[in-house]
Amino acid sequence: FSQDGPIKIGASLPLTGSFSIAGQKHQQGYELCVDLINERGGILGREVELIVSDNRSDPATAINQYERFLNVDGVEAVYGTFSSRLSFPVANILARNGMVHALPAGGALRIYEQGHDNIFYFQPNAAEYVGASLAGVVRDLVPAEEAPKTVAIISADDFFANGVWSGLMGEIVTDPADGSEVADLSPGYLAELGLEVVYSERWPEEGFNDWLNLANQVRQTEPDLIIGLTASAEEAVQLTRAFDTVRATPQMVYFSQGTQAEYLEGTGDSAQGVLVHTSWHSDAPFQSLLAGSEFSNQDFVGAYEAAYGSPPDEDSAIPFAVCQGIEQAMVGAGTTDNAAMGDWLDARTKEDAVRTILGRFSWDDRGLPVEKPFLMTQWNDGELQFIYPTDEFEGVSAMSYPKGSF
Amino acid sequence: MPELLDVSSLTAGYGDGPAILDGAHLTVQPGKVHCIIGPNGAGKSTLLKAICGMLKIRKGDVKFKGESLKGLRPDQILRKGICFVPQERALFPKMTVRENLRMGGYSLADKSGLERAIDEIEERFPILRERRDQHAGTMSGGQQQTLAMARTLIVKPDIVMLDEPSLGLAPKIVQEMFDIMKVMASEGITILLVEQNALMGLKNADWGVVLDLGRTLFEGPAAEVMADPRIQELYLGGKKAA
Amino acid sequence: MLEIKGLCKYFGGIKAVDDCNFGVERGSITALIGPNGAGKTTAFNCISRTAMPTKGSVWLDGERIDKLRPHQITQRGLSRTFQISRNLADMTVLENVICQSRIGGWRDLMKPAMSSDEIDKAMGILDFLGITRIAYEDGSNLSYGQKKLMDLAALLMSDPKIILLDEPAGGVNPTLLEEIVGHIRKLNDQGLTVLIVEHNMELIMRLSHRIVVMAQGRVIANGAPAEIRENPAVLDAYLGGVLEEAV
Amino acid sequence: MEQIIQTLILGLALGGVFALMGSGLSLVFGVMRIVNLAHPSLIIAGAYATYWAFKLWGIDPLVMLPVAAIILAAIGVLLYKLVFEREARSAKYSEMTVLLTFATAMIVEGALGGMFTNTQRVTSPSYATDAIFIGNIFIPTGQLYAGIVSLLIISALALFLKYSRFGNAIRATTQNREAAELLGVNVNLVCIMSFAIGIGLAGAAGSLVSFVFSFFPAKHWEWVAVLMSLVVLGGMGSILGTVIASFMLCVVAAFVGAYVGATWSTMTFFLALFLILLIRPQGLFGEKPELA
Amino acid sequence: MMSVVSETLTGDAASSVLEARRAHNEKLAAKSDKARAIWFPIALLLLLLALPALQVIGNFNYVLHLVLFTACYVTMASGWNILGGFTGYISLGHNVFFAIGGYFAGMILARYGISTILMAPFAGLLCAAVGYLIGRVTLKTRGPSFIISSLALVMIARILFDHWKFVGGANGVALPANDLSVEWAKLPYYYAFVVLAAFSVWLSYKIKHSKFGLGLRAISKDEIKAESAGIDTRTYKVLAFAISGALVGMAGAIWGEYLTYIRPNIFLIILVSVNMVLMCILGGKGTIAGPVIGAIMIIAFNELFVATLGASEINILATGLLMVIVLLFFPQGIVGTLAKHHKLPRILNWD
Ligand SMILES: Nc1ncnc2c1ncn2[C@@H]1O[C@H](COP(=O)(O)OP(=O)(O)OP(=O)(O)O)[C@@H](O)[C@H]1O
Ligand SMILES: Nc1ncnc2c1ncn2[C@@H]1O[C@H](COP(=O)(O)OP(=O)(O)OP(=O)(O)O)[C@@H](O)[C@H]1O
Ligand SMILES: [Mg+2]
Ligand SMILES: [Mg+2]
Repeated sequence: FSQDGPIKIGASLPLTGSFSIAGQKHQQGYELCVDLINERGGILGREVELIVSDNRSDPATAINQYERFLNVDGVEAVYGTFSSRLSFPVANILARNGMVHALPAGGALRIYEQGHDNIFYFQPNAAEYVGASLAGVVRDLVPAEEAPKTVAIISADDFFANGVWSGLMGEIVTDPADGSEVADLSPGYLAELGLEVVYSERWPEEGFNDWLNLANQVRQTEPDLIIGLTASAEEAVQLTRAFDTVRATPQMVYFSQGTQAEYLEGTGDSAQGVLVHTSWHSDAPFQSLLAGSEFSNQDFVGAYEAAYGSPPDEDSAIPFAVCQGIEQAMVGAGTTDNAAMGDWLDARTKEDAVRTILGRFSWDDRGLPVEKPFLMTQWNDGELQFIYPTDEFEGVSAMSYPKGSF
Repeated sequence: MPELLDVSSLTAGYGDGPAILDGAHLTVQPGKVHCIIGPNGAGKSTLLKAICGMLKIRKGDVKFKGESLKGLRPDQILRKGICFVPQERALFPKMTVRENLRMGGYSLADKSGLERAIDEIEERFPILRERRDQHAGTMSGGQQQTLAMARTLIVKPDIVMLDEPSLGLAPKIVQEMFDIMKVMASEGITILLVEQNALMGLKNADWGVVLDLGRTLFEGPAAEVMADPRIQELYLGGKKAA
Repeated sequence: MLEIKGLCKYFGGIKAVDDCNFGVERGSITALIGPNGAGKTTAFNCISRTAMPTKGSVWLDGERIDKLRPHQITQRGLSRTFQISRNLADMTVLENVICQSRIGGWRDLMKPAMSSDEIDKAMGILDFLGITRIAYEDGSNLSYGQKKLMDLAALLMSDPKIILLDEPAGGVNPTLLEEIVGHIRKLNDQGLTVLIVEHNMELIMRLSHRIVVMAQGRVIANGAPAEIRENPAVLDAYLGGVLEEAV
Repeated sequence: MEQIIQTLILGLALGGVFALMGSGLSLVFGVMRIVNLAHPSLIIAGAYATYWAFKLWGIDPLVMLPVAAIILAAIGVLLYKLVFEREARSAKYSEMTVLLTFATAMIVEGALGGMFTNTQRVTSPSYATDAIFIGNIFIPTGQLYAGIVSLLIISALALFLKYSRFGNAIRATTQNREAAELLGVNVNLVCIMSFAIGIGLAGAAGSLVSFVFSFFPAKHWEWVAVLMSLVVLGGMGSILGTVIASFMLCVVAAFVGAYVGATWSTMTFFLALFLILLIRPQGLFGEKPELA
Repeated sequence: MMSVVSETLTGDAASSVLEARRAHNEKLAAKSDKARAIWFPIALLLLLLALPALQVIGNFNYVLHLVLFTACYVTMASGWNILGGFTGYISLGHNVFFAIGGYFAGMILARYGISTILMAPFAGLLCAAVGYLIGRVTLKTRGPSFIISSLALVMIARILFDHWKFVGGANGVALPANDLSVEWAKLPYYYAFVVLAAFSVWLSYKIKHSKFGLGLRAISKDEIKAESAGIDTRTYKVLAFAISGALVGMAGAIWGEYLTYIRPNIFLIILVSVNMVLMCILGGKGTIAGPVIGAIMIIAFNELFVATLGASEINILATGLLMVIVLLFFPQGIVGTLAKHHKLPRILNWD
């Protein structure tokens, strides 16, 4: 590795293709962070140069590009890519090359169960544990006598959504390669809450159009709680509109996607009362470290708005945190040697954590964060309010309940 | 007598391939039946295609009523009064017989006359009335030929160019076809036909042209062409010469 | 040799071929004539199975062939030409001709596309038909008559037992026609059976041993040329007054 | 029973929209032998036009429909001039155009993506999420209006093609370009016009789609195969066939979705396509191929 | 009126035209006779076989990756060419074989640890069998209907694989990586793909110059004529389908292990089949060198784009534009169009 000149860092992102929206926001997150670091004097006294290339949401291209970063561009570190499906193969390549793999997105438990020790997940937890926040909301925020009794759960057949489903329904996660058990999640969050599943259905990842039919099926079972695990905010829009059309009247609605501004635009008033989990919220008062100085979540929101003219969402915040993590690892290890960086990250504890705008991170052996719950938000009066957990910080809004009609 | 159509030292070919026609010439007089004969691949069809604008003229010129036709599109040439029935029966296979006839009158300004003209034609060729709603592509070979011929009668052009009109027709119909041509000629329509049924063609024509290797070799009154022993031997099956 | 029994082909309401019966004797030249739309081409299509007969059966050498697929019929020695010539564009005339093949079995498949024997044979046929000069021409860039000749050449390539010719003379120059007639005769002498559809009466009368006359899908007469010439039904339906002139 | 009727209604409602989306495709194939794989991407272009008109000026999608049709028709003319005109005389036209339209689809997608990003959009006129309730059974108004409008457009078009002089010229040109030219048809003009009509239909369909489905530039890949199945099932080039196939398949898909599983409802289209190829390769209303 | 004999039938006029004609024909004949440059592909192959020696002096994984990737697509495009180029049936669904090969060999690797390189021939056989069955149905249709049926095939395969729990459904299966060190880890796949690519080029050559190939070409022009010329069109085309499927399947088998991950979304996306088609069209459909040149060009083009423009929607736009331009100006592909104008460099004439 060359020790002078800028520190090159590569990131292959799905800037086009099915993940392009998230991919582009990730690029903004990385770029903003690198710019801010450079403004503050770089890392280890060296400028940082970010190389982003487009993998078109295609795994082969993603591999190719990380290969190129390492062989041709001579990068000293990499940032992870977006989504589980791209991260799976990328994880292998990076492990083989001994690179620290900081993932912004890739919630599938199986990625971490493969035994790579260079991998670090920069979100609250694997998809399988997302349901915990919903369970918390039902347990803590809804009066026992009004609590929902029945639930309809519908889901996209998507990596992340399937993971959430497994947790909620208490499935055994197996590795299809050899049929071995990865995790046993039974009885599942829904069973723990004593909810009766009156309807469950999955729709295919691509080409599904029959939303009204699906919504009608749900309506017929008259569930108190509707859980919609969509693959994208857009599917959440479709579902919401369909529920509106069929005049469904649940007490509570939870979607796995839908924090984005696009969701509100597509649904308008129907969004009222919809719960969505998130890794990040602009109101969360996290204090973090950037280039050695304190940098709060609010600073991030401000910097982002100044740079791009619109408020950020989690798809930009998470990569920002990844970038912070790599920076702190380099500084902490005092070198850009990836083995040392990996050791440093491994050594983090709850007290001596990596500090990012998503909060503090330390990891277990698998590379999953320790004790980090997801946040729960709710659309209220056209605003995404942060409602759970209630005990961690100030500024938590009250949940509106029940939802009633769309 | 003024020349209606004058083809002089014409060179033409397909795409950028070799010149198929190489110095062909032809003069056409109004109200007469002209018959072009020649062996297969001589360039007869190519000549007609060049005249009607389907092929680019490389050298030489085609003058119609003293006006050059060079560079005009087929539909423009048609409107000037030259109508062409190619050898590969230019029908619309998936349209009905009647629609095909109606398309025959596409270029007519006078729409009211169209239905009348079609009726007249159906009168003349009963099979077309009978098969009015059949798709043209499913008609028998001869029926298609009949339809293609009949369709030109709608336009009433100055010149009709027919590429082997007798092809695939039963003897009875062939005779009828030539009779119709004579009637047309007597109505002042000039006819230019290519025939492999050469004797029959020449017998019914006023003027004969022999084309070979892309050039005009003989031109003269049909009877004289027919009588020439060399032509008989080379192009007419040589029966009488032998 | 070839036997057509009760053959019918209906297109909706149109009875193109309607209960048609006739046979072709081995070694004969049989002509099939009839007015336009009589059903001759359709009968050919049914025999070579490019069309599915509605009813009836076709027998070749005692074997029923109307359930076979077209290539199987060709491989049994029955080949045909099309009234409107079909040719393979982007392939040379030589390839067009050599394509007409009788492949023995699997192993033949991997043999070279054109062996020199085949090329010699094909060139011989092209030469005979006077179209050697277009041997390397694209099969679709031919004049009408040349296409007909190419079809004929292809037919001869596969050494058939019986050939069905649909208007082989249409559009062919009279001089050349004489030669083709001569050649068909010669092949016939060597034992090739021929079934021919033609409107050129003079040629038919000269060439054929037997004439089958169709009209409106039915066989209306069947006999030696001399008989047919006298048959008033035929005269009326088909020849009009042209007969005397033609013969 | 109630549920069966409800499912039927939902199937039919969706069928109406697909009918218009498919019929433009069918038309362009029927008259021009172009398998326009770019059709769905142009539908999306139409949807974007409608979306922006709605968002910026609050113009109702149904009002915007003719405008979108005209805009897209103009784009169609441009496309034809730039891309398809050169190839129109080639013998391999039909096959070539599959690839050309495929490429066009990518260009349209890329251009739309560049202009409007890949964010999913949808217009929300009030009727889009409304429904007429009859007892417990509902008819979604958005899809109801879309279906009615699409059937009106399709019928008008079918009549025009069948009976007008120009319609005849279009069909004639498709079947035998040279012959049409020899009969005095300005074939180039005819081609441009019919292409414009076909693409105009995509624009119209786009307006309807804008409030029925959400869309983004790459969405068209999802539709291509579905629309193509409709067209093949109906018989290539038969507009009536396409319309009937859309209603049929959408109803079947709705029942499959309701009683078998949502995952399998999209499968309906493709399985139907295979079944039809197996037993009736020419589709419902197509012409039988020459060789059985 | 006098008989106007404008020109007598002297030999001169006739023979000069004949002469021109003959010259033209000879030119055409020369085209097919021109000694083809077999040495070139062989030299290329040898060069590629020696290339990994570079690893001794440094890490050239990226170069190896590109060659390997290209070889994978050469295999697939050549395979596709047998159906699409020779037989004229444009299939947009050939990635189904890619998936079947990948899953078959991949699952065997995951469960029994047998390398996909060893299983590739069997994956090929499986794909041939599947191709045979599918071909029996879809090859009944022709032209556009066939293209669409092939699209539908992908969609069906996609839905089936997405819901097949045994192979991990839409989430896919992670495969074990081999335990060679970084420098040598790619080598098995590299050689496998280079050999496979060479094999498919050789096979297309063999087929093209056989009776079978002639039959396929006849089918692509006029099926009815071919059938009545005695060619068993149904068997021929189904066979072509099976063979081309087998080649693509073999590529898929190894590809899965190379990626260490199989998932429907890797194999069954339209981009994969489009690439195959585009490569053949760009290089020259129905030629031997075409798919090779096409594959090299498309992959080089992709790399160039990613490297220079970074990325954006411009990628898609540019690919589309490239495709249009090629189709309009090289309708028969680079090899085909150059050959037609007699400008094909000898080293590219492999036919
Ligand atoms: N589309 C074409 N492209 C290239 N060459 C062609 C094409 N059509 C015909 N030719 C060539 O042009 C020459 C003349 O063809 P043309 O059709 O004019 O002959 P013809 O005199 O009409 O013959 P026939 O009596 O057989 O119809 C032939 O040698 C043929 O090979
Ligand atoms: N596909 C079809 N659909 C409907 N009618 C058809 C079809 N094919 C042929 N016909 C009709 O069947 C009849 C017989 O046609 P056929 O082609 O066999 O006649 P032919 O005896 O060969 O006549 P010609 O001497 O004119 O070639 C004709 O009336 C024709 O219109
Ligand atoms: Mg001719
Ligand atoms: Mg006939």
